[in-house]
Amino acid sequence: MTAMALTTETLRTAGSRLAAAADTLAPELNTLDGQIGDGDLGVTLQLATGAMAEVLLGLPDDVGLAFMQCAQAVTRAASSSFGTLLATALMSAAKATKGRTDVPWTDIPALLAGAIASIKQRGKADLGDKTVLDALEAARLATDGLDDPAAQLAAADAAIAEALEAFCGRPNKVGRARIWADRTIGLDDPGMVALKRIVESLRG
Amino acid sequence: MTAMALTTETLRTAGSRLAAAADTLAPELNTLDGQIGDGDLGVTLQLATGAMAEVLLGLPDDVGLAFMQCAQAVTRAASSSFGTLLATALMSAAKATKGRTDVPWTDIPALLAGAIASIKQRGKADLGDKTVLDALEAARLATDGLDDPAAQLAAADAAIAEALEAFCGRPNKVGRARIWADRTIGLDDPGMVALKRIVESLRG
Amino acid sequence: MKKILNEPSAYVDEMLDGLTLAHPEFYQRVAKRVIKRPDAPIKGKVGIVSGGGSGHLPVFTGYVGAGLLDACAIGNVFASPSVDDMATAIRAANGGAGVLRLYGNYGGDVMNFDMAGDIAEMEDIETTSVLVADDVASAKSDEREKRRGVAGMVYAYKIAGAAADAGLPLAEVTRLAQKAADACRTIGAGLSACTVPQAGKPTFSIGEDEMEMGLGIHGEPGVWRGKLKPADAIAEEMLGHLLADRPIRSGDRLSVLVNSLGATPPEELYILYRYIAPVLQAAGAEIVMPLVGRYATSMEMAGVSVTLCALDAELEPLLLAPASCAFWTV
Amino acid sequence: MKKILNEPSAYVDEMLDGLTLAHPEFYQRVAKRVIKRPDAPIKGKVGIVSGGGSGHLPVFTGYVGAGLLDACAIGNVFASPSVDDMATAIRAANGGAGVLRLYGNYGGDVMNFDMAGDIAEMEDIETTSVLVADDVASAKSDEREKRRGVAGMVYAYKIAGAAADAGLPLAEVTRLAQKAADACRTIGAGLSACTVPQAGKPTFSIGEDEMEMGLGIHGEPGVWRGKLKPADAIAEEMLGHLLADRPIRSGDRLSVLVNSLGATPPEELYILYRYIAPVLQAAGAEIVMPLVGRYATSMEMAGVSVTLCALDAELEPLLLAPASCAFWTV
Ligand SMILES: Nc1ncnc2c1ncn2[C@@H]1O[C@H](COP(=O)(O)OP(=O)(O)O)[C@@H](O)[C@H]1O
Ligand SMILES: Nc1ncnc2c1ncn2[C@@H]1O[C@H](COP(=O)(O)OP(=O)(O)O)[C@@H](O)[C@H]1O
Ligand SMILES: [Mg+2]
Ligand SMILES: [Mg+2]
Ligand SMILES: [Mg+2]
Ligand SMILES: [Mg+2]
Repeated sequence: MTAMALTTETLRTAGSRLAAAADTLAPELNTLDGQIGDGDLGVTLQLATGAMAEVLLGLPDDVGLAFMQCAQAVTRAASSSFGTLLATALMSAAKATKGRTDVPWTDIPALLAGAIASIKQRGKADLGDKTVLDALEAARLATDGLDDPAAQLAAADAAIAEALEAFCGRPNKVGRARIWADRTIGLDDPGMVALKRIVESLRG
Repeated sequence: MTAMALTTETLRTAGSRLAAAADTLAPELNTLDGQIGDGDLGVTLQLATGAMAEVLLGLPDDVGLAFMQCAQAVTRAASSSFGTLLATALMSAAKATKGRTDVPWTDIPALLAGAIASIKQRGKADLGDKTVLDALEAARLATDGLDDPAAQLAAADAAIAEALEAFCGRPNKVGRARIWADRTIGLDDPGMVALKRIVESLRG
Repeated sequence: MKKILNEPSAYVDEMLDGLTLAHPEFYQRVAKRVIKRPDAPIKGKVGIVSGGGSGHLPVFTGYVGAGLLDACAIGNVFASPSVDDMATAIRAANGGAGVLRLYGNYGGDVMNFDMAGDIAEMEDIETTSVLVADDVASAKSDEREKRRGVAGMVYAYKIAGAAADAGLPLAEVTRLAQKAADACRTIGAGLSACTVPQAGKPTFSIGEDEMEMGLGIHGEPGVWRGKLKPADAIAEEMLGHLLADRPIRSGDRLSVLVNSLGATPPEELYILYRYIAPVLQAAGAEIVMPLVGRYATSMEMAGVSVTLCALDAELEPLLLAPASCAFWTV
Repeated sequence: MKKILNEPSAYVDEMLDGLTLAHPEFYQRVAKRVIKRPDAPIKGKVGIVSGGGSGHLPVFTGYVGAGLLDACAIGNVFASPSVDDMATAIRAANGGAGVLRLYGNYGGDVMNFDMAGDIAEMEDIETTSVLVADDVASAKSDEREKRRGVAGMVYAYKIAGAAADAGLPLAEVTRLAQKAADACRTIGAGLSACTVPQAGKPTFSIGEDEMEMGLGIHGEPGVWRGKLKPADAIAEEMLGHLLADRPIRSGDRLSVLVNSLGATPPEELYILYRYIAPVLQAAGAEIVMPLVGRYATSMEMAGVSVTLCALDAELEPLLLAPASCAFWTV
């Protein structure tokens, strides 16, 4: 993660780290999701990262096309909300980086902004609804102005932790959990926790 | 029952006695049938005698036609084996007495013999299978040679009691009870008991 | 008792009310417990009647329809119809060319239908009778005539119905119905019991992880009861019983019916069919018009039956001929 | 878990194996989890695709057929199909005249089908989408768009399929599908739960004498849970909910679907229909093509749903037009 810019190689490293971590992360995420949803979030993460892992070696140098192949791998494997939203984020990154082989680290907040916008549209959710969106937004704000990947990951990690704390006492407003909104007060949103674990895994 | 011969009036008296007795007899017969069959024998007797009761007043003087109307009433109302066999017996009596308004009491054993033959054919059972047939056969033998209805009923009653005792320790060989033949050893056949109760009711 | 009903004693009559209200184009009430095709009796066509206890829809009444039954007498749940209703059904089916009584081999039904036949005879209606006795679990093959009639009934109805539709005379329709009945072998397997409304409690009890191989459609006891097996093992054993009774000959043309006894969903039937079809094909049979669904049931009983019907050049076109009722269109 | 299956993880794939083996004339596998009509894509005809979780047969895949769906993507039991399979289904249905995505309103399905639509768009396939949201128990009438999609789906499939068959362009097929979806109101009532194979235990538990009014086809909670009522009281309350949402206007022509959620036998459905039909007629409606049976299910769940579909001069002929799949022939 000390390269000068985000390249396809960055995606390979990140992808294999996530795939390696997924089995360890899954039980916690399944349990969290089971309390308010259908308990498949850990499985979804395993399926998504496993499918990505299979395409990593063959990814093209065009970062945009590489993101696109990752997105397609996820759509094949993971059909629960989190998988679809992950694929949506990857597709938005694909559109934003198409034709480039090097993406400067300072572009990360903009890529996150693009992902947030696409996910909002896809999932018809807003910031504040206590979803993975709120964790992404925290990461976007925290990485703004930073140009080193390690610093960005550290800042995102801390910011998501704060967001989790801030949202814990509030109700979930979208997804499966919506129906039981009141029962979600005092519980962390599983998707936000998933993003925290992803960032932690990428930090290594 | 002290008339000179069996007439339609005899059928009316007998029919209404049975209808009156059926509700009292039903529980015992249901319970007996429930031990080895489907527990509907008492209900069947109620349905059959109830349906006969409705046609009694309008019965024609032709004893054969009167028997036939009784048989048809039973076929309308009672579709369990005992009902069908009762209707079969009544139909055989109908055929034997058609065109007559007076049937001498000495014809009773022959009528019983006719009923036994028809039931055998209808139900594909034999004497000795521990069914209502064995009770009818006992009654046929006992009434042979007698020409007074009261004496005939008394003799039939005693003979059926003996038959019940003789068959109690043997297994049922036809009907629903056949599948559980061994479980029927030591139990009275419900259909034989039903005939005993019918004779008792006719004796008054 | 977990059923949607009003008075248990009204179950059958209210069911028939709904059936005839919903599908007047198929079912017409002739008497409280007798249903006929609206166009029956059809002049010059052999009539086909059936009958039996309620609780098996589409069997028996559901199969009244073009190319199938002309009329049907309906009993209480799992009980024989009355002789009187059977006679009424025969009359309703009689278009002057005689009537075939085609039904399952149950003692009460047989006595009553025989008696109804006698009554019809007194009225100068010519009748014949064919009993369906296809349940291989209910008697050994040297006592085939003692077997219970189960889902094979559907093939007998279809083939006899097509024969009558084709204008064949009573003797021919009867011969073909008998041939169809003889061509069928069925075995059932149950996972749960069902409840006769007027009894109010299940007909038998079975453990949470148990199944019963060979059980009848009224819950009659089967070959063994034990731990629930995987689908492929169940299918393998069922086929074993069927093929022991009538082995496959190379070149055989078979129809297969994978039937739900009620609660078992089509998903599970297809899982079974997936195993069954290749086994039959590997043994040299060609499968003709496979049927997968609910064709002969026991209300909410969970379980399945598998029927093999061995066809020949005479039976196959009759099976494939058009027919329609509210439950089945060919 | 009392089900006939092999590995729970193989449930869906083995079910599809069996389905396509049994009915190759209706269903062809395009991918592991994508089924199409053998003759799809049909050049110049608007394609109709659907998709959703397994465990609801005939919904969704079962309705692939002439005059119905062109292709369908299949998810695990009660789970959304993948975006990839949905995109494959869209391609398989695309005969050059565009493709309508017609499916039930569930969050995951909506996100995935939207994304599949984006993919199709990148491939220059024109698509539209119509969501079926007919379950009146799942949201008030001022939030109709939030309602879950249940058995009303069947009417939307039938009507959209007939519109596409008639050669209408995508915009028209889409408008008519939306009109059909809007014309439907459904309410369910459950008596027992069902078991998702991979979960291995029932989705919820309910007392031996209890029912749940308004429950969804995945066992989503309903309006109330309480003691099981008589059939007529259940029917009365269900109609009450439906008619409160859309009162009957004199001269209305309605189709009614009395649907079993799985284990509930047709006998009970007819008992309900017997109550429902006269009530609708007394209120001034004429009943058109009543449907009674298993059209949208939840495996072995006991329970029913009632759907009313309000027809007009445009929808009625489309509902009555011929169609066929392995589960339904019109
Ligand atoms: N519409 C949505 N918009 C944004 N995030 C969502 C949405 N729906 C679900 N999520 C996120 O996904 C997480 C659940 O993912 P997952 O278990 O895959 O969903 P499901 O199994 O309900 O389809 C939630 O905790 C939430 O963070
Ligand atoms: N085939 C038969 N032949 C002679 N008697 C029979 C036959 N079947 C039954 N029975 C008599 O009828 C009695 C049972 O009558 P019922 O309860 O009406 O039968 P089911 O309910 O089994 O149809 C038996 O106890 C026996 O006496
Ligand atoms: Mg989840
Ligand atoms: Mg999920
Ligand atoms: Mg009995
Ligand atoms: Mg009986």
